Amino acid sequence: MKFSRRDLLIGGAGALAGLALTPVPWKLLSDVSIWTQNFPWIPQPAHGPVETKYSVCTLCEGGCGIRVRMATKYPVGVAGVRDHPVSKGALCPLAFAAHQLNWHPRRLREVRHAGRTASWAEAQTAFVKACGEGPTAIVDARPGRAVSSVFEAFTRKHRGSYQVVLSAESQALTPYAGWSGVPVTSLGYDLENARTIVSFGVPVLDGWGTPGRFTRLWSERAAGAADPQLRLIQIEPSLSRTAARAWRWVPLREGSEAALAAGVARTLLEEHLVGAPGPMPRSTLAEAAAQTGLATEAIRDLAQRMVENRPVVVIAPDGNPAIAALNVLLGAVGAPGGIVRKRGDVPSHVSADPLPGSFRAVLVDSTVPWEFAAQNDAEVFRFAAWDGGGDSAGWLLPAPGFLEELTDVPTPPTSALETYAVAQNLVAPPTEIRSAAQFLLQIDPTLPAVEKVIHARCDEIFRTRQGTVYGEHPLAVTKIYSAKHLEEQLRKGAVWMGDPPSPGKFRCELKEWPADNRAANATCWAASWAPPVFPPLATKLYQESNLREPPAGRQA
Amino acid sequence: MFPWIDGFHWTPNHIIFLSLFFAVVLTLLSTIVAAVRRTVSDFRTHRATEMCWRFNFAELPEEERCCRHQLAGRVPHRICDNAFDCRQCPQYAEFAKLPARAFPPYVGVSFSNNQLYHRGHTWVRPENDGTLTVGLDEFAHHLVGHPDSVQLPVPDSEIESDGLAWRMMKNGHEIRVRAPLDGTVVATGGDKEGWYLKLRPRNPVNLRHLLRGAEVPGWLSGELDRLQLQFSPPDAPACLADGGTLMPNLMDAMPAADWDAVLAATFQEG
Amino acid sequence: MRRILLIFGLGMGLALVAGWTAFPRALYVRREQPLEFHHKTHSEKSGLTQCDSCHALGSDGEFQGIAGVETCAGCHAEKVGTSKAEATLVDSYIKPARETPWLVYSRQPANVWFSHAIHTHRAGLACQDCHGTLGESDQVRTYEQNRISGYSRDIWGHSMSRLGRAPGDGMKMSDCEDCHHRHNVEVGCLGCHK
Amino acid sequence: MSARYGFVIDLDRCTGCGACMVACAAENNVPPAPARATPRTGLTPMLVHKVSNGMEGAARREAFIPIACMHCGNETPCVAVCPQQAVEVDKATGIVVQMPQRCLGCRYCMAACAYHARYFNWWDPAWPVGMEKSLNPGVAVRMRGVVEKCNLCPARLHSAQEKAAAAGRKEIDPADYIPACAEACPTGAILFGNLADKNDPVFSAAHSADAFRLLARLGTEPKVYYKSQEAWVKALAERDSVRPTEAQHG
Amino acid sequence: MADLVLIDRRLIARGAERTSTMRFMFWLIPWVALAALGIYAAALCLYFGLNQTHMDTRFAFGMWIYLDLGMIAMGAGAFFTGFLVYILKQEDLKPVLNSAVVVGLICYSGAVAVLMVDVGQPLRAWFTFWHPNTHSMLTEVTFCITCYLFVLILEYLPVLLRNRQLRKVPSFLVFEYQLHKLVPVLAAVGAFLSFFHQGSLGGLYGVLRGRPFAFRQGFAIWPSTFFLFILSAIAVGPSFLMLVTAAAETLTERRLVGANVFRKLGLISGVLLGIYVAAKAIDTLVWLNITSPAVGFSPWDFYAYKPFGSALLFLEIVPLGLLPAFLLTSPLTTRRRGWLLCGAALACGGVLLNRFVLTVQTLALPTLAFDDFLQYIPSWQEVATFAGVIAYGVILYSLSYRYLPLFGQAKRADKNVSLD
Repeated sequence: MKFSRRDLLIGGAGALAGLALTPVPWKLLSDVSIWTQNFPWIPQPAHGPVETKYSVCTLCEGGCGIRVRMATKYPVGVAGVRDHPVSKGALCPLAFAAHQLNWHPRRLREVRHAGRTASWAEAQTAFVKACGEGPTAIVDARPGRAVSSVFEAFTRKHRGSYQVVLSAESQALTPYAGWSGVPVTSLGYDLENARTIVSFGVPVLDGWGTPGRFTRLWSERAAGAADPQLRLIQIEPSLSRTAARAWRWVPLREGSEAALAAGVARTLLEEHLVGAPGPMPRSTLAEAAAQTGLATEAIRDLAQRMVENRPVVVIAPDGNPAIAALNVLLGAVGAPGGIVRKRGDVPSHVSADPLPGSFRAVLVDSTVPWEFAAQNDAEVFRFAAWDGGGDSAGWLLPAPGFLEELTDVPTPPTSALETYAVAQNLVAPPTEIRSAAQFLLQIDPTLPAVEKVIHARCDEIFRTRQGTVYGEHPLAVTKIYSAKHLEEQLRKGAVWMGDPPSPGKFRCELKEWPADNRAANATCWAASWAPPVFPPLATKLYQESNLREPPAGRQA
Repeated sequence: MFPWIDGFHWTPNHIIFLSLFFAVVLTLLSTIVAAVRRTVSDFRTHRATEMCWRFNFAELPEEERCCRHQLAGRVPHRICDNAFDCRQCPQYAEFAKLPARAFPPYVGVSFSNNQLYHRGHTWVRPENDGTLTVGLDEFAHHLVGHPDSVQLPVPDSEIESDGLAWRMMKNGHEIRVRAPLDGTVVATGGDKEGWYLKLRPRNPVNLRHLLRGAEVPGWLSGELDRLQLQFSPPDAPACLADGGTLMPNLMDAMPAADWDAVLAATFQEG
Repeated sequence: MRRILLIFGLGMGLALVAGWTAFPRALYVRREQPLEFHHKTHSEKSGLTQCDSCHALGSDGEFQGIAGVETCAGCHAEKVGTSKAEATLVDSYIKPARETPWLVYSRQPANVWFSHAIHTHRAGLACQDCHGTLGESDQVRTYEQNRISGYSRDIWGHSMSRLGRAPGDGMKMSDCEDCHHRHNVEVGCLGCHK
Repeated sequence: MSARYGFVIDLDRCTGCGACMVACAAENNVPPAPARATPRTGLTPMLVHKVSNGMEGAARREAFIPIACMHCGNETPCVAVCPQQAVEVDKATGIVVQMPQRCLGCRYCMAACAYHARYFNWWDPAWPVGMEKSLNPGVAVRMRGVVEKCNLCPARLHSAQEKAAAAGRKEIDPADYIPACAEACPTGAILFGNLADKNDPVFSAAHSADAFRLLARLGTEPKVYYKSQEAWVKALAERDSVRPTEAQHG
Repeated sequence: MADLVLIDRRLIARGAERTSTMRFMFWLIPWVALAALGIYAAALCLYFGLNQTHMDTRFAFGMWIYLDLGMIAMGAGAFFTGFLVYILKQEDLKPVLNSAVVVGLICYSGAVAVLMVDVGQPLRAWFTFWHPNTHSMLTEVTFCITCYLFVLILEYLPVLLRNRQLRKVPSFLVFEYQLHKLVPVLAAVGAFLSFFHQGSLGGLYGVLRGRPFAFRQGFAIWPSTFFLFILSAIAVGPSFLMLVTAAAETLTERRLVGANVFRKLGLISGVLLGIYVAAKAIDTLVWLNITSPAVGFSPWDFYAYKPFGSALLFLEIVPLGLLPAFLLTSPLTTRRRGWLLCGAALACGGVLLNRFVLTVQTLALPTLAFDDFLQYIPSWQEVATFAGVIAYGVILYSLSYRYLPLFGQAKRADKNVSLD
């Protein structure tokens, strides 16, 4: 029979009716909805059991203890370690996303020379050639590590020079080193025993030193109390986070910190608020008031407050001697609750050559801030895990990223006690990745390997028979039966901490009041963050909220 | 949605809400079903075609709805209210008695006295064997001439009065010719034979509703006037019929004319 | 009228046939497992009668899933027998210590949290209650994957109408709910979703 | 015995560092911001607001108020409005649960929330290449076009429950269940616990004299409490205590 | 081209006077272009997601929701006229009935279309039916609007089937006839559904206790805005119908309905508007003095933010409330068509303003003590999508007017014959 258009329509209607009685429309509807619940272009988290590892953060010199959750060989979460002796369970905001750094778009995965891709072999020959032609410098930002001693060994053997770039925290201690001859790395702040802390624009509540150390102390002894045990006086032009939470905030004119220090010093001396006499600043109180924009009364009051509740310690953002001199005047140097010298049972392994000469080649360690500029006629071999931007004429060598290398973490600069921890290489680095130490070892196999140095350190600590190892449970070194056992503990994430210092081992003599009026430059919240990039999740802090200012020169 | 689906709660609120919803859905569905069922039954009982016709009739312009007796000149002015089905007209008889207008000599298109005419321009001729022949009248012939194609009903198929008798295509215009009466198709011819259908009528055969005698010229002249009006340019003054003859095959002769309107009027499209 | 019904019925019939037979074939893509694996053989020959001798729980109760190659290597460090599958196992997985890319029949999507520990330890369910006779399998089933949702067919269940399913055949949300209702366990969304 | 989990946040201890925000995002697989995202379109299930007393110069005071979902316990606005039960109050824990898989993205709940603690996935979630390996296996990534918010780190609750089950315990060990933000806070300002448990530290903290809740007079019984000694901070609890002309946002 | 003209001619009812195919096409072209732009914008939103809009965490609802509310209020003419004609037997309103149905269909289908773009996961929208939360006003809205859209389609069907070509199919014609006989049922159902969803659209914001500016006390589960919305919708529906009809008359240079119809629509609109404004005033007083202070919000603070001052409140109640109510009812003005239309326009404006205040202003106002007052400008995609819907409406109405008997016998009405 013949089908007309009408028949087709009717047949179609029948088909539709029939279709409604099959799974087709309903299953499709359901499946399409399920599809929208698992869009194929959305990343799926790993599938598999999760294990927890303990280690220490190497992204800055703070030495915070971290708990890392690992799934299928990759870290999936970072958290602080409760009752960690160094960081007290706290971390800086960025550390919580640190495990994402290794996949940062700026991650370096290949050797680059003058902006072009190159190979390790080329880099090696170039470096060897350069070493042959003239003096070499190796720049390090974290002295005292096993890696550092590899650097030293290399420079000793190949008539090179070992240079150290000090962090802001360490620089703040240089005046005392200058006045007393004690190396910077042996000095620290005995905050735990201080009762008044005067900070000249230092973000002590916002990432200074080992973040957790002071924030926990502050929240236990100061936060919220009208008359706290621990008084925090913040001297800063703007109402920073620290200023907002401080016991007192003294807003002064930009860059007049030194003047205020002089003013306070004069008051302290004139009103005999300090026992030992010291050199009188030349500037008068009126001048100080004029420069700082504070009333003379306010300065007097500040001086009063400083000595009201002792011990007091003044914290400077950098090596501004005028501010350092206040500590001397206040007798906070070498006294409990002030600036103390570590016991020095463990040699600090620093012999930074004082003056940089002229170098043919400069090898820059990955810990050195990206901003560091080597002398410009030298050939630069820069190790870095992330590209900080800008175009360098020299060599850019891909270094291990977060948790990708075995390294040790010595005492943080601000700490009053010596500590020692080991960061395991929990993650297998991408191919093409080498640390500076590995690089040097390939050139000169006679150098000590990092593992060996760490082993030696553990042995040293074990032989001193003092301090405590904080692992699952605190364990006195005397209870540890072998250096190997100690090393195992440290590799599992434990940290060794020396016994409290016996202060008074160093004194500073001030001939005259330092006539240095340079501005103290307060450090920004991101300053202690060594990598030139931020974890992408940092956008929560300044792009997806108004909580913080986007830090200059860092990319999330 | 249903007790076995996640999110269903046996709470008054939930029950009331859903029962109202289902009530609404049921009402709507039953409305549709009811409409469909009534439609189907209308077709079963052969009422559908008549309904359609009456529907269209209601929408015909007034001048096209005038009574056959007015055409015959028996009454001055009367609008039909039975959809041209004089079989149901109560006053038919009394009007039929009245004297008709004198027979005009010629109206411009020929017609035969032994044929009965339907307003859809078909004629019906009773045959001796009791069947009825149905053809297209002169007027329609002059318009359409030789159709490009003709779609005739298959023999033994039923056709109903004022329903579709057959389709013709001409210059891209579809022409649906209305059936003059109910019946079963016996045989089909075409324009060459001069007739289109032979029907066996439904008994008892009643042809009272078809035009005859004096009504036919009256009707045709009216149709010619209308035709002339439709052919004349929109804003030309109306001129009377000049009694000239209608030339054959107009659709080919004057393609520019608004044939859509002409055919619609000629074949009683609503 | 009759003709209309006939044609209508014709269209309907065609749709029904296509919908119930052709559609399921079109919807699921069939994929073969990387290896031939028989639970039966392992329980009989090597006496691994307990499921958890290969599918164990971790220290904190997290399910370890299918045993890794190092477990297989316990017996299959060298080729046992001469079968092709054996060769593949040893050469392409155990020797290079590569994990076998099994296609997991009852793998739930990323948004589902299912704790074996809770269901076995607290609710006291046996493996068979959900996985049926998988433990006695003597051949590997073809893995069928939904082209649209990407789910394993076992989630919906093998019967398209979801009628008359064996235990373990069908692991949709409604199945979880039904079981929870039967044992009047009250859990909210968080009970099964993450 | 069903729990009522909640926070007591000591605003005098909050330094506004933002650790809670980052830790929350990392724990819950919240994607980083696309280039065009702003504070108004961001995804911050935990968000720290910077507030001030409106003064300038030496008289100015600032504080930080972390705001996550308040897990309202009464007439929970978002639960009532969701057309398809994508939001529910979990009976066992009192957590207000947002189910992205059920959500159709109508955003009615966002309009209903007085705390703006609900966020919409305006973009497809995207991470730099390879970074998906760093995602938390315990949490499903949300898709574009749905609402999300703080679900009190369900992944941590789950592992705590699993651990309890494996150990044959019925109740979870409180030490096993601490949301990422509370765990991350470097000053211990965020206290988390079971408000229904009289022995839980949060209970006493929530009932202490200087504890308050935001917009408590709306009557939605939020389960997030705040503490502060400072009068001007306490005043921020209710709207009618501040003049609309003072732009309070830092 | 010639064929196009032929097809066009064949679709126009026989004897109906319509403008030439050419002119009609020129009239359509801009609207079609606009609709195309709208489709493009909507496609962008569906493909890339709602980041194409300028909505954000605070402005979770934007211009779309506002205009949806407005459109649906305007569409109320459909159910209300049906209700008047079939239930209250106001036969003299029959001439505008078909037109009302088309307007309703346009408003509702348009609103639903925009909603489908507005939600983040349109493919999952059916979950609302599958797992409904019956406490949610939005559920009520979704169910009612979907059902009512279905009703409107059923009501539109008879009009559609009377198209010149479709009617040639006998079964269509008979079905149309039979369905038309059942339309009172549809009218009743439609009235029921509309009553509820117009109300629940009001409830949508009225129940938000988190937004004290919008939150209202009420009866049973419904806040006062529920009832205010119903009132305002049925008040403004007829007015909008007047405007549309008037527009059609101006464009086609024909009188399509009699002046009496206009007057009647105006009267109904005006009276209801009066009642609405009174109710609204009382509601506002209650809110100012009781509801808002009770939850810790001093109501006048809401009006401290420019540009939304208390002037809006006044504007809504007096010039766009009482004034049109007067214009539409007073014998002084109702004789003049101009005044009637002016009143109708003001009435529509008032209700649109009311919807604006309840949606956009509510979201702009701060709740937390440290919130800011926020501004929001829709993105071009939002505007274009909505413009597309307007264009769709114009096109559908034009086609319906051209090819369907929208105004009763109007098909044979010509310039000089008026029907009353």
